[in-house]
Amino acid sequence: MDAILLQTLNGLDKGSAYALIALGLTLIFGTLGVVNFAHGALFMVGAFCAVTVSRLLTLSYTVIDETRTDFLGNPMKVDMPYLKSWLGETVGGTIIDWSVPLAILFTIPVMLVLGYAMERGLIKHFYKRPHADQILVTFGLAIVLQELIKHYFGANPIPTPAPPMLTGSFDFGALVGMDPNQVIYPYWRLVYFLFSAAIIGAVFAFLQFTTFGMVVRAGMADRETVGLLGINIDRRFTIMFGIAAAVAGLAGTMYAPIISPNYHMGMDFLVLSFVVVVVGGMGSLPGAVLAGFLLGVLESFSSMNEIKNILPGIDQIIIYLVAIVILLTRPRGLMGRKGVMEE
Amino acid sequence: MGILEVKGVNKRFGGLQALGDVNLSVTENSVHAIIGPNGAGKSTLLNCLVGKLIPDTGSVMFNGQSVLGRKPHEINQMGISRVFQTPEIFGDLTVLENVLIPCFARRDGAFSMHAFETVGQERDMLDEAMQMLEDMNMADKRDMHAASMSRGDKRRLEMAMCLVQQPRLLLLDEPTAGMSRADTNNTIELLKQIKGKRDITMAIIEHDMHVVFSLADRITVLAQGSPLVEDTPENIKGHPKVREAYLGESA
Amino acid sequence: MLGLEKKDATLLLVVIALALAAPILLNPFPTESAMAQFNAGYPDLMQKFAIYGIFAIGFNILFGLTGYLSFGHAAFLGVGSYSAVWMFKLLSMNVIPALVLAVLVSSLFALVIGYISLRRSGIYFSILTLAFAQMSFNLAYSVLTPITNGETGLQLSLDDPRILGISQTADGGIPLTSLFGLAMRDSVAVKLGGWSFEFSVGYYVCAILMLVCFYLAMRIFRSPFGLMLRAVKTNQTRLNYTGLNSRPYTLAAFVISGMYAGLAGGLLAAMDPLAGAERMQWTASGEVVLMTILGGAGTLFGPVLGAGFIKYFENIFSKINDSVLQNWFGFLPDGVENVVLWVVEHFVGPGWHLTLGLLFMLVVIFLPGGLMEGGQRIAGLLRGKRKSGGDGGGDDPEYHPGQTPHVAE
Amino acid sequence: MSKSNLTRRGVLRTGAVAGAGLAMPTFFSAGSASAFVNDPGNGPVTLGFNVPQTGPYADEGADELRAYQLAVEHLNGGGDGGMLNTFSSKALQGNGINGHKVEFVTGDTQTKSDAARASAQSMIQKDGAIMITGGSSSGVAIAVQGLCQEAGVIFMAGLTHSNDTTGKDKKANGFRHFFNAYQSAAALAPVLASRYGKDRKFYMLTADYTWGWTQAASMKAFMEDQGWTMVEDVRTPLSATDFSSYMTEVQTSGADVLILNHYGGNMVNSLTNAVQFGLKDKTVNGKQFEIVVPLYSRLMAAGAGEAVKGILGSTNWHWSLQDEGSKAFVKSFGTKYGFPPSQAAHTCYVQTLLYADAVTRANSFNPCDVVAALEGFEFDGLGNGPTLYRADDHQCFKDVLVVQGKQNPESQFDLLEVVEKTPVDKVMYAPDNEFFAGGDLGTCNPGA
Repeated sequence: MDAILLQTLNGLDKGSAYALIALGLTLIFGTLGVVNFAHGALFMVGAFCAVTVSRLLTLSYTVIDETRTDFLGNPMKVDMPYLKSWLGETVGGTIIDWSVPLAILFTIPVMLVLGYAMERGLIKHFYKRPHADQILVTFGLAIVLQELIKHYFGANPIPTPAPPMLTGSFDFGALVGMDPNQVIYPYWRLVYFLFSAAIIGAVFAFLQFTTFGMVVRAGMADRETVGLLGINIDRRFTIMFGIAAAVAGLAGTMYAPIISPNYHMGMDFLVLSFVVVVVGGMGSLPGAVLAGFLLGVLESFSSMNEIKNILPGIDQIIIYLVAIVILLTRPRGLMGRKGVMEE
Repeated sequence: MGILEVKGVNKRFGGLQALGDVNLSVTENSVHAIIGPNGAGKSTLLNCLVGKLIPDTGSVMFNGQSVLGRKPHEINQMGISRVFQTPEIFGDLTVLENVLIPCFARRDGAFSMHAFETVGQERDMLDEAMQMLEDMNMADKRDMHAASMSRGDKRRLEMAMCLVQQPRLLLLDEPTAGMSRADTNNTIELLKQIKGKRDITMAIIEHDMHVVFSLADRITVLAQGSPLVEDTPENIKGHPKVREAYLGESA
Repeated sequence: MLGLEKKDATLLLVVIALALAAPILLNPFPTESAMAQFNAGYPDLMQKFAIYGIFAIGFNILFGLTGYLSFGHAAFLGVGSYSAVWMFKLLSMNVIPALVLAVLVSSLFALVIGYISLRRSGIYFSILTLAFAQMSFNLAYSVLTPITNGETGLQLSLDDPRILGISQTADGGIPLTSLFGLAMRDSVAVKLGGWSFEFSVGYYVCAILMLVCFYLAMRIFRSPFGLMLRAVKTNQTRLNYTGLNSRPYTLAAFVISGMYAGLAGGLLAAMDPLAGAERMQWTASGEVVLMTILGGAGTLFGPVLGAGFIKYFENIFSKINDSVLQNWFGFLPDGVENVVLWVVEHFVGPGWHLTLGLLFMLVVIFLPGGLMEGGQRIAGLLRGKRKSGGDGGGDDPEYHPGQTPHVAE
Repeated sequence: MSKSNLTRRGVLRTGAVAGAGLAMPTFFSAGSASAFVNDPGNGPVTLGFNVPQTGPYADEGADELRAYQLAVEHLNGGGDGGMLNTFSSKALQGNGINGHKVEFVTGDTQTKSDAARASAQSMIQKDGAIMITGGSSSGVAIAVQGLCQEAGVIFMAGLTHSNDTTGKDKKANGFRHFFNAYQSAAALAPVLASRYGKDRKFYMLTADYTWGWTQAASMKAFMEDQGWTMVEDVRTPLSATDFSSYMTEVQTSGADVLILNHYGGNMVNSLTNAVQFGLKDKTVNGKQFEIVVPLYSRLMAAGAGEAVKGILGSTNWHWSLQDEGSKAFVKSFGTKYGFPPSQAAHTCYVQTLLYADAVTRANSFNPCDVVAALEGFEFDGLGNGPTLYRADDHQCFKDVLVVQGKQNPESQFDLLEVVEKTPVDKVMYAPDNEFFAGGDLGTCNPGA
C-alpha cells in the first residue's frame, strides 16, 4: 500500500515534468502548427539558467590563504564570493543557497526573449513549410543550443542544490496518517509537483479567462476566421511561443536540484515529451497534461520489483508500449481533435 | 431493375436521423440527379454509396452486388467512379501522370508490384491516357503540374481521370459548386459531350437547378433524409411538394 | 540503356563513374600536405559512404516517394547487422549468406512493424515507428543481451562454431570476412607522386551493391509502382477513389526500404564484423532522416550525397585537433592566431556537432530541396539565361517544390 | 607515409601501366614493404588517441586527451619529464619512442562502439597510427580492442572497468592498465565488512548492461562471502535519469545497505536521488543505512555535489597519493593545465608510457614484439606501486584504492579521500576465474 502511494507520488512528479514540456509543445503546435524539436533544448536551457544564476551569485574574487596549500604545494587560492563579502556570511550565504528559486526571476525574461527571438528569427519562416522541414530546422537548432551549452559548461552534470531548508525529505506517510517511516518523500519533489500544478493552472487560467487567451484559443480552432475579424493573430501567437518557451524553461530551472543539469538532458526528454504529446492528442492541452501524468505514473509502477519480476525489462519499454497501444486503439490520442495532423 | 438499387437505407448520427428509409433506383445509361436543400442528407447518401459510411440498415446494390462494407477502392473497382465537390487530383504529379494512374488501376487492379517496368515503356497505357487527354482537349497540358492549373482545368482533369476508367456509374458530387455561371455552363457542356460520346450512367448530387434540369433524365428530391418524390424533370418542376420544400424558397 | 531513359542513364553512368573512381577523387591532396587532413579516400570511410548511401536510398523510397516519415528505420539496420554477424558466427565467413539473411530478417521485421504502424499516418505513424525502434534498442541493450551481447556489441570470437569454415585461422586469429576467398580487408595501395590511393576489396563490394541499389531505386522511381507511391504522397483520397488500395503500396515501400536498411546493416557487419545496439537508437534513425533531407528527399542522388556529407563531417571534422589547427594557422601573428584559433575551435574537433547543427539549419532554411536543389541552382546560374523554363530543369519530375501534405503529419 | 598493402595477388598490376605520362605509380604487394602494419620506417611514429569528445563522457575524454598530450611531450623530451623520471624502467630517454619522434592524431568515439571503431579505422587506415588508446567505457574499449586485433595494431585501453575487457573478450593485441569490477569488489568487501559489520542486508541497483551486470555479480559474490545477504538486485535502464521509483523500492525493502552499480550520469543521478530520499539518514534494523558506489570517478562524482560525502567506493588512482610517481605526474599535469588529473588521465598517461617503453625495450614497433615485451612486465614508479602486466590476460595487477567522499573538501577537486589501500594479493585472481572465463587471447596480429 505504502509502495503504491509512493510510486504514485513519484509518477506524478515525473509526470509533472513531462506535462510541463508537453504543454509547451502543444501550445506551439496548436497555435503555430509548428513541430518544435528544440523544445527539449529549451528545457535544458532553463536548467542552465539555474546554473548560471548560481554562478553569478557566487562570482568571487580570490584570496590567497597562506596557511593552506593547494595540490601543487603552492599557497591555496580561496574563492570569496562578492555577495558574502558585501552582505556578510549569513545574508550572502542565504541568497546563494536560494539560487534555484531566485533563478525563476532570471529564467522568465531569458526564456521569453529566447522564445520571441526564435519565433521571429526562425520559426516564422517555417509556417508554410512541410513539417519535416520544421522538425529538421528545430532539431538543428537543438543541436546548436546544446553544443553551445556544452562548450561553456562542459559535458559533466553540474550539481545545483535546492535551498537547504528544502533539500531533505519528510515523512509523507505520517502526514496522511500511515505508519511513520514508511513513506519518506523529498521536500523538493513535492515543491516541484506543486510548482508544476501552479504553472499548468496559470496557463489554463490565462487561456480561459483573458481576452488574449480567448483570441488565442479561437485562433487554435480556426485561424482564418479569427484573422478575418481583423485581429492580429500572428502577434499573439508569437507571444504564445514566448510563453511556451518560458514554461519549458521554468520546468527546467526547477528540475535542476532533482537531476544535476547536463547538456544532453533536453534530448533525453525530447522523445518522451513527443510521445506524451501524441498520446495526449496533438493540439489538445488537457490531453498533454493528462498524458504527461499518466505516463509518469505508469513508468513509476513499471519499475516496481513485483512487476519487473513478471515482465523483465518492462520499465525499459513501458512508455513506448503504451504509446503504441493508445495510438492503435484511439487514433487521435486520448483527447485529440479530429483532423489534426492527419491527411 | 436499375444498375444501382438503394433499398430502405437508414443512417443515424447520435440523435440525428440523417437518412430515413431511402429507396432509389438508377437506370442504366440514364442521368439521375439527387437534389435537396442543405442538410437533406445528400452527402450522407453519397458517402454510403462509395463506402465511406455504412448505413445502419438497408441495402445498396450495384450491378447486382452489395457495396456495403466494401472499401472505397473496392467499390471503385466494381465500376463506380466519383467526382468531388472540390476536384481531388494528384497535385504534385503532371497531368499525364494523373490520367495514367486510373489507367493502371483499371488494368492491374487495386494493387500490383509493377516496380521494374518504367512508365515510359507502357505504351498502351500512355496511348490510352493521351487519347483521353485529347478527348478532353487537354493534350497540350500533359506536362503541367496538376496543382498549378486553373480550377476549371482541374475539374476537367478529374473527369478525365474518372472517365478513363470506363466506369459503369459516375457519381458527381456538386460538380459546379462555387463555379461562375460561365464555368458552370462549360461543365454542363462537358458532361453533355461525355454523355453523347459513350454509354455511361451518371448520378449527380446538386442543388443548382439549372444544372439539374439541363442534364438529368430523372430526379430524386431528398428532404430531411428521405426521398420526397422521384420523377422526370418536367414533372418535378411542377410538383407542389417540391416547390414547397425546396424550389419555393429559392425560386 | 538498361531500360532507362537517356537522362537517367546519364545520371547512372555519372554515379558509376564517381563510385568507381572514389578512391582517387576522395584523396585530392598529397599525403604529406597540410590539406591531407581533408582526404576521405580511405577504405573505412568510403565503405561508410556507400553503405549509408544504400540506407538513405532505401529510406528515400519510403519517405521521398510516399511522404511517410519513419523515425525507426535504424531498427532494420541493427537487425541486419545482428543477423549478418550471427551468420558469420554460425555458418561461414562468406558475406553472401550473411547479406541474404540480413535482408530477409529485416524484411520480416519491416513487414510486422510496417503492418502495424501503417494503420496510422502523419506524425502518428512517425511516433509508432519511433516507439518500435526505441523498444528494439532498449531491449537489445539489456534484456536481449544473450542474442545481441548488449552494450559491448555482438562480435566474433575464437570459438565460434562455424559450420562451413574454420573457427580459427592457422595462426590463431579470427578468420576474415570474405567473398569467396577475397577478403574484405584486402586492398592495393598505389603511390603516384605525392599522392597515395588505396583500392580496397571491401569498398568495391559496397560500391557495387550501392550501384545495384541505386539502379533498382531508379527503376522503382520510374515505374508504375513508383508512380503510385508518389500518388500516395500527394493525395491518398483520390488514390482510394481511383480503385487503388494505398495500404499495400505503402507497406511494400516500407518493406523495400526496410530491406535496403537491412542490406546496409549487413554490409556494415560484413566490412567490420560487429553489431552494436546503438545502431538502433533513435538518433541513428534521425541520422538517416537528416541524410535524406539534407541531400534532397524525393531525388534520386540526393540521399547518397546527404549520407556522404554527414559521414564526412563525423569522421573528418572530429579529428581536427588543437595541434592540427596550430599547424595551419602558425604563420599568423600570435594575437591574430589566438583569435582565429578561438573561433575555429568551436567548429572542429569536439565542436563538430555544432558545425553539423548549423549546416542543417542553413540547408533547411535556404535550400528546402536539399543539396540537390543547391546543385540545381548553381547549374541554373551557370546555364544563365540561355534557357528559360521549357524542357530540362524547369519541370524536373523529381523535384516537388509544392507543400508535401502529409510529411510528418 | 608508407601504407599497408595487403593484397594477396597483384590484382591491379595490369592496370598499373595505364598511368603513362605521369610519374610511375608504385604498387605494394604483401611482404614487400614491411612485416607489420603502419611501420613508421625512419620517420616519426603516429599514435591514435581515441577518446569521447562528444556525448556524456566528453569531459573525461578531454582529460584523457590532456594526459596524452602531456605524455607525448614527455616522450619527445619536453616538459619536466613527469613519470619518466620515476618509472622503474629506464629505457625511455626523452628522444621519442626508440628514436622516432612521436606524433599523434585524435578522434571522437562518441561513446558508441560504431563511431569508436570508425574513428580508430580512420587513424589506422588514413593516418597510419600504430597504436590506438583511449576510451571511457567498456563497450567502446571492447569494440576497439577487437578492431585493433583484426587490423594488427596495439590497443592500450583507457578507462574500462568491465571484467570482460580482459576476460571473455580479451585479445592478444589489447592491454588494460585500469582495474576491473572484480578487483573493485574484492577490494571493497573487507573494508565494507569491517566498517559496517558482518550482518548486513544489501540491495543493489544495477545499470542494465554488461558492465553493470559484471559489477553486480562481483559485488554479490564478495559481499555474500563476508556474510552479507542480498535482498534484491534490480536492473535499471541505461536511459533512466530519474531513479525515484527505484529508491521507493529500496525504502520499503528492509535492506540496510544500497549498492549502486552505476557509472557516469547514471551514478550521479541515482546517488543524488538516493540522498534526496533520505536514505543516508535512515536507520534500518537498528543500523545506520549506508550507500556504496563500487566504481568512483572524481569527475563524475563532482556532478553529485554534496551527495558523495561519506560514500565508500573504489578507484584506480587518486591525485592525492603521495608516492613519487603520483607526485611527479600531478606536478607536471597541474602545472600545465592548472588542475589535478583524473584517474582516467592517469591510466591513459601510464598506458602511453608503458607502450613506448615496451617498444624501446623490444627495439621494434612490430606489435608481436611489443606484446612479448609487455607480457609479464613488472614495473613500479607509475603511481600504483609495484605492478604486473600479467601475460595470461593482459591485465595489470596492483593495489586498489578504497576511497570515501570527503566530509570537508578544501577545494573543488578535493572530493575523495583514500581510506584504504587493498594490497595486490587480495585482488589477485586466477586467469580462469569464473568471472573471466570463456575468452581466449589468441595470437598477436601484426597486420601484414
